Amino acid sequence: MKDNLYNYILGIADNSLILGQRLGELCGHGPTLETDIACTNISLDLFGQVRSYFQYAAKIAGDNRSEDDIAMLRKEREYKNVLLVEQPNTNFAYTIGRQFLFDVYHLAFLAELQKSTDLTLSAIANKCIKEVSYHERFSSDWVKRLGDGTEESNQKMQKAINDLWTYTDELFHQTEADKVIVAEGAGVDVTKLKVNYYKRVNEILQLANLEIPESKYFQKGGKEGIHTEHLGYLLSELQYMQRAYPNMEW
Amino acid sequence: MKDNLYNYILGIADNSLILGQRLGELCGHGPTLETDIACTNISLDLFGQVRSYFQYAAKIAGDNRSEDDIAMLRKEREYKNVLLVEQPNTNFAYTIGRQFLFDVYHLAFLAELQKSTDLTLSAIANKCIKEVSYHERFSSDWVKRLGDGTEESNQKMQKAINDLWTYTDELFHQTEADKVIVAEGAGVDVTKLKVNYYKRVNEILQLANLEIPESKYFQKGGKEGIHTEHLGYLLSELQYMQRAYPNMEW
Amino acid sequence: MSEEQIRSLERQFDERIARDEKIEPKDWMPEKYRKTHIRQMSQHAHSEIVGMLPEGNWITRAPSLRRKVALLAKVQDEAGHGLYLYSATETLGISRDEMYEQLHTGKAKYSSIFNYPTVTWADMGAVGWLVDGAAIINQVPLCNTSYGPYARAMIRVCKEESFHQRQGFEIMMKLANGSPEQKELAQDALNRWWWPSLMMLGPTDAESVHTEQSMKWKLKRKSNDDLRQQFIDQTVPQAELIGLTIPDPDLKWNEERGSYDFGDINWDEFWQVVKGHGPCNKERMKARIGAWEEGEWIRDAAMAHAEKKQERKQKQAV
Amino acid sequence: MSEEQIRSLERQFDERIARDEKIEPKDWMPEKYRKTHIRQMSQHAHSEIVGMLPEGNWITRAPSLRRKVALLAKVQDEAGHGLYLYSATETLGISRDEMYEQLHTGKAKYSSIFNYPTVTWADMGAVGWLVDGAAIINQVPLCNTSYGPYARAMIRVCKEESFHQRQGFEIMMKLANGSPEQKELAQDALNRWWWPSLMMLGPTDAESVHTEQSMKWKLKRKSNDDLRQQFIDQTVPQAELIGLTIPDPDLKWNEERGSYDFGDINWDEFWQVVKGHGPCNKERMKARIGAWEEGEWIRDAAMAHAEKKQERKQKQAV
Repeated sequence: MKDNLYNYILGIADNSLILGQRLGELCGHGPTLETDIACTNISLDLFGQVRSYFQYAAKIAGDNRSEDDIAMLRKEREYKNVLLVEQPNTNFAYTIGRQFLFDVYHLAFLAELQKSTDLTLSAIANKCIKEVSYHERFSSDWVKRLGDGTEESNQKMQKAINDLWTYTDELFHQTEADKVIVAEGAGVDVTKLKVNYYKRVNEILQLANLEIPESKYFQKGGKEGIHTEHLGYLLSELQYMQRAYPNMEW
Repeated sequence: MKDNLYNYILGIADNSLILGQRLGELCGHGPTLETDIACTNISLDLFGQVRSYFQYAAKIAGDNRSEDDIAMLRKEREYKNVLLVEQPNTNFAYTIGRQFLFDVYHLAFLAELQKSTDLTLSAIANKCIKEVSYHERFSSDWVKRLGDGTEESNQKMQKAINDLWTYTDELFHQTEADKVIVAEGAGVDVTKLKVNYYKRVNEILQLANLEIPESKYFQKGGKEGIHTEHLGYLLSELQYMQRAYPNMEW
Repeated sequence: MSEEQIRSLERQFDERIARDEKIEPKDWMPEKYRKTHIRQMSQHAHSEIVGMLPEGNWITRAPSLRRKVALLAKVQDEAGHGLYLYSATETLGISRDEMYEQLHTGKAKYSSIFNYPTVTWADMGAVGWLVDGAAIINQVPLCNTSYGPYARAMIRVCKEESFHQRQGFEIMMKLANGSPEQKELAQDALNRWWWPSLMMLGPTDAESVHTEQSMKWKLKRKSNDDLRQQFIDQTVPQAELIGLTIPDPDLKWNEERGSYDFGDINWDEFWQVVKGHGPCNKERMKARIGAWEEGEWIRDAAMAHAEKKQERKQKQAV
Repeated sequence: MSEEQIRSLERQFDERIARDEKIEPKDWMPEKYRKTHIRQMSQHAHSEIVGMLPEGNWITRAPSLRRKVALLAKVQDEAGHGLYLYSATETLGISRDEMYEQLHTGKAKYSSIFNYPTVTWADMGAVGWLVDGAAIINQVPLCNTSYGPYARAMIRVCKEESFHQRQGFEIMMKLANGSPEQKELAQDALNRWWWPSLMMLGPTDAESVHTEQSMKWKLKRKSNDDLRQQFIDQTVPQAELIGLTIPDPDLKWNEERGSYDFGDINWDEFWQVVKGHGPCNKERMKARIGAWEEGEWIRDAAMAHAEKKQERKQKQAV
């Protein structure tokens, strides 16, 4: 039971962890000062969420492991984030596309998680949902701006959406741990979020003068710890200090 | 004494280690199949040299540390390579420029190291010099090709040389360990290589229709372990497996 | 040439092949023979080049210097194979640039196995052991194929591939005999690479096209299913030897056939990857096209320099 | 305006400043006042923006989630400071784009300290403690400077900077009280950042230009050497408190002066860095110019979208 809840929480938090890390890479390199600040802000929110989740997970594990152990001392096959969030910052259109495709899901997910019978999870969801609704507004505004802006920006945004689309379906897959926790009433049945997700995403894409990708082929694996080749490099940075200087306080 | 010799060897080998690692990043991504093979070949040679040096260093240390411990388990401040070799593969002109500016030095250095009173070092030098003279021919040929080629390639090669020039002077600095080993007759007095180095480099640059940079400002610090911000990222990849899976055999 | 004459040439050509004579670049050959060989040989060359990427992914992170050197050498060998396979294909009247063009536009294929990601270090073992293992089984018969340049290239390739395969197996063995964590890495890699490796031997005979003609030209000497069986029968004992479990609950020795029975292959996945929708198809093409495009100014420079050098020489001569 | 009139305006202007009144954007001001303020304020804004880079370098590698969050927040604050300093400077009739242009072409300067690399995690402590510490000493007097928008911006900046400085000191304290390895990291960072931090307070008074005029306008209220002494006197006891050694063998308490005596500063290094030849000058500019150039299509898109939106609104209104 505890194992399932622990894994369930990691499944949620790893998305925020890896996406936060990707956004952190950009800090100081944003295309404008305002977007730099906004992306850093989202990263900050996400890491704040990660800490809440992992502190709770550490309590459940009950064996002295810390939030940092959970965040930084797992192996590549133990991270449960979806493939979408680990995709690189190829350019700003990819950063925004990734954010948008995740935010729409994230917002719907948290709205459901608020109803969790697990009071800690529902409290975290309740705190996070305000932040994430801001994220979603920010990213969908930018999708519209880039989609509607110039021919160049439209093409770049379209290419990013086309490439990232293949990672959207995984958001609605359930792991074994998910199923158990959903059955207990503490988890969110993500399969039920799918229809509204694509409805909302398509709505924004249309407003942004972007075409809705038609591909019916999707990639998955992240939730089972089988990641794209991008993740390993991200982890080597994320983990560097904890690995090189083990068992210290910072 | 032993400490000085150990540090002296690391000072030589770290250059090959870090440059080999940089070239390794390119493997499979070279601009042509032929240059891909050639760069990988140089990387292979350099790592082969690293192994000879570190195996010797491990023997000197005499405390069970292995070549891999020396290569992969030091902290960022303990790597003694010159700043030149850690510079990134910004584009092929930088890769070639870095290689060329190092090879000319490396070849002259090994010619002297062959005369070392330390028989292991002189044997290693004797083995390596054939490889490095091939490297030097390869990189100076490409400097000429790019410098003499098109206007675009000339500009790119010139920019790379201009940017990398600032790291050349450090090649001729001596650390405390260097001075001791030189005094003992086992080391190479690099200060004496400087005049011929710039003569040779300038000769090639002229043949390549490139201007000799005029800047008299140089960067140093690598030999004392104060590196550019590029090195940390390189190390986080280089060390990843040894850090994540300590004390194992591979 | 009259149809009569052509038919006569074809007959002679077929007889030469039947007599195990090699066809050489300057010999007359049917257009279909030429085209089929260009397709297969260039696909083979592309596979070598694209195949550098999944393994190249772990060069900077290899766990020891010894392994790093071996991996670099292996990937370099693949580049070498690519190089002489491209050269061999060029003897059929197509340039390397044209072949790249076909690769980059998706007209030419490469082995689908390279569209799977290398997720952990153990994949360097699994790729060597299984992927090179399956490749050898595909390729050994080609050492006797009818087209001379291809046959000669394959002799060289096969020699190196079997070295690579042993190297991969040795990585797996070391992991399997290592710490529990390492053993888990090895088992996990086997779990992920087993089925795609079986798929490497190609679709089932029922679904396979070109086979009959290819048999005649000795481009193919056994059916896909036979090759697959051979691969399985050879690999299962190797897994047992190092204490790893093949991830197939239906796998069992069939005394009567003297072979292993095995479970159903997920052909949907196979076709998805072949059609360009595998985990890394886009990444692989992005990497290849990226290298090609970034290389343009370099190739231009090399060409311009060569021309200028030539001119200077001629001027001096005058 | 006649020269007479101008002189009269200047007199009134000087008197207002002497009375500690604030000069506001719409007030008349001497051209030199405007120009000097644009130079100093934009330089200050640029320093915030370039200053994001050395700390941004450790965000992905911060050793704990808590530290990562704090570091992200700190770098974000710097972006915020940049933002309102640019806005304050814009009140003097220069656009942000023009200021960027000046930065990217090297016409405008930024604080030289940011041309040193952040080599280890401990540098996050040293930068906060020493660099922000020295910055505060430079900046606190500016909270009372004569130009209103600048003074108000500085009040906000200083509040956050002193929070950052405490945060940096806390990182150092934790390291200094940590394992021997951590303590070594801290001492090493102090060794590398001490002298550049002293240089941050500017050249010695003998070499300093603009000082007199700046004093009058309250752009400067103490001499560089006085500020430097203040920084040293404040910082040495902090280093002692956490058991770190200031890397200056000549440093000692001077009972008579009630201050620390200290060793010679390497002004050659200072001028080399100011002139653009520090360890990271090129890297910093490459990063800033890179972000600007890569941002072009995005800024264009945002502008085009805003215009289209406006048009659509107008059409609807018709």
